[in-house]
Amino acid sequence: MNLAFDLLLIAALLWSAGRALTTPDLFRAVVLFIVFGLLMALAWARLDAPDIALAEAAIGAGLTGALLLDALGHLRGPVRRKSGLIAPSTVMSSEGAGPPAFPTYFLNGLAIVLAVALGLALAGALLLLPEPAISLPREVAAAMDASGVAHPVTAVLLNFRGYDTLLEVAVLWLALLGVLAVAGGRAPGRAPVTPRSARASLKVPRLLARVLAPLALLVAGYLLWAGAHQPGGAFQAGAVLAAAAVLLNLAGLLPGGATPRWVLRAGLGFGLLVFLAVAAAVMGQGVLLQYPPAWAGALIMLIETGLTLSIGLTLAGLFLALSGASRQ
Amino acid sequence: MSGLDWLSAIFLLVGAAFFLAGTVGLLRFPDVYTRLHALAKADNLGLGCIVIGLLFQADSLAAALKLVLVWLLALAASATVSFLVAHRAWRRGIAPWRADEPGIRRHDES
Amino acid sequence: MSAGLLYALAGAALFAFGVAGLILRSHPLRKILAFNVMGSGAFLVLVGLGQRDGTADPVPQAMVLTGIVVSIAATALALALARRQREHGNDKEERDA
Amino acid sequence: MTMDLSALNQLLAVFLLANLVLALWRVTRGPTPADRLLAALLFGTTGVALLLLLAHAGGGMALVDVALVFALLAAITGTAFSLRAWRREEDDERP
Repeated sequence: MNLAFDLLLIAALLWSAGRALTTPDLFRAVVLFIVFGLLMALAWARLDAPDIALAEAAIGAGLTGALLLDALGHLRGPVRRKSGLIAPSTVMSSEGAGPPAFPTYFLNGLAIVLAVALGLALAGALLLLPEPAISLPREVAAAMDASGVAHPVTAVLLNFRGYDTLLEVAVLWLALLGVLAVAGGRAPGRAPVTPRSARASLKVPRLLARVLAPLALLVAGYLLWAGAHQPGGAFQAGAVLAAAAVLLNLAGLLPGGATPRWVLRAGLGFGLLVFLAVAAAVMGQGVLLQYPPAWAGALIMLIETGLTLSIGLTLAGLFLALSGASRQ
Repeated sequence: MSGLDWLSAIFLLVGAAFFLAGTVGLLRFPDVYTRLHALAKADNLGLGCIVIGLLFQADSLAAALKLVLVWLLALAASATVSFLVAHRAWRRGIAPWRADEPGIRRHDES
Repeated sequence: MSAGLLYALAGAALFAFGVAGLILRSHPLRKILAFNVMGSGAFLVLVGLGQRDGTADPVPQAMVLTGIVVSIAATALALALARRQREHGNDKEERDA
Repeated sequence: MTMDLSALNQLLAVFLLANLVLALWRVTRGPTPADRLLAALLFGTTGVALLLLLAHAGGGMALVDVALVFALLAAITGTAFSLRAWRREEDDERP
């Protein structure tokens, strides 16, 4: 029965990804990709990886769809010319392809052949790989007592490989800086433009956002607390927080914009700064981010709280910066 | 299996039947409004039945309350999105399908 | 064959899909989708291969968890760049398509 | 929980996944963008039920949390679609 589930799910994954890349319609491609992301969350659930399933569900349901659908409005259809002439866009989206010339056919065929060869080589490598000499799960289980938490994935993220996570949060922060730099230079904190016809229908999502945003805060707090002993933690909690901000923005209750106020900027850096401060404070141990065992639990909780705030603000900022900019 | 287990199994099976009905509706109904109806009503009823079925299997009161919360959230989401999509479709001038008019998608109901 | 290995093989196929899509499709949004499919394939290989003997492995799971968050950030950055390119009236993509 | 119920949960999870995959046919079929999006909304109901069943079929109670996140955020994609993506400027000028 498990095998039937896995095969069906894998078939659906391959189909949705393949169609998302081949279908001529951009909107259909985006919807298929959203479906693909949500199917991935089910795959993680089946792969005994509830932590990843939580993150993928929060990002797939709360961020990817909103980000791509919002971008679609700006990226589809014919390019706007300086003259203001816009070709009629009766279709939702199209890439408008004419019949390609012969060399294109040849090169496309070559690319497909190479991709198939790559896939087969990867699959072969996976099947031929020898058994690993070191069992990582056993190593992790042996060191769990000294980690300060009871959930192995959190122990790996914030203790055994804490430096990876530190750098990763910095990368996330850099991505937001990039988005702000690219989307910036527009009116600060402008409320999203709401066309007249949409105003009446906004009442319902507004009510929903007012109910769900506090609940999302609660769920994020729960996931943060849960991370110490069961699946959950800063990344999942941050993603849920960001999704709440996305919903508030969609309902017109939270302005978008590419120039965050200083309080927000402080919040964006807070998690990284707390992480760095803890890293500097425990430098005396001789190894990067090696916590004193007695303090490990408390320090990890402190870092995770800061990270939840920063990851939530950063992910929300990625959407808000793009959402507030250039509605016209 | 005990009495409670049987009750749980019955609710789960009824829930699955509603999901099947919702899927059939989504595939067979003639326009976007009726398909929304199938999705929002049958599937949420199915989810409700599955939640009730699983309540009999819950280990604790907290676990049971969480299941009920999941159902309520799904209901709120479905209601909102169904309204928004139907409202938008209506605004864009998509006419509801009628049985007495030879609609362009009439062949779909056979 | 364990479920882990099965999903790892699916990941290899997804990675190949993504590479093909990245090369063959010209629209920037499509390239972003293809890049994400590649990423998901790599994540499935990492986690699936790590638990081909059937036991959950927290190390690749933690890596992939951070990887997912980074990939959504990269996606947002790519979307911002694509929009900027489009707003500045670069109609090269039309000729390419 | 007895063995029989766990097996039933698992069986129904496969059944719901089959339902989900069948409904995905709507994504390719359309015809309107709303029809395509409906299939994505299925994850708010069928996907949630599927995860709850998997959790009670030996998948671990953490999957209930995944279902909770799915249900909590299920409205976002549909809202973004109807308020942001599915609009043309000329439609919005009508009273």
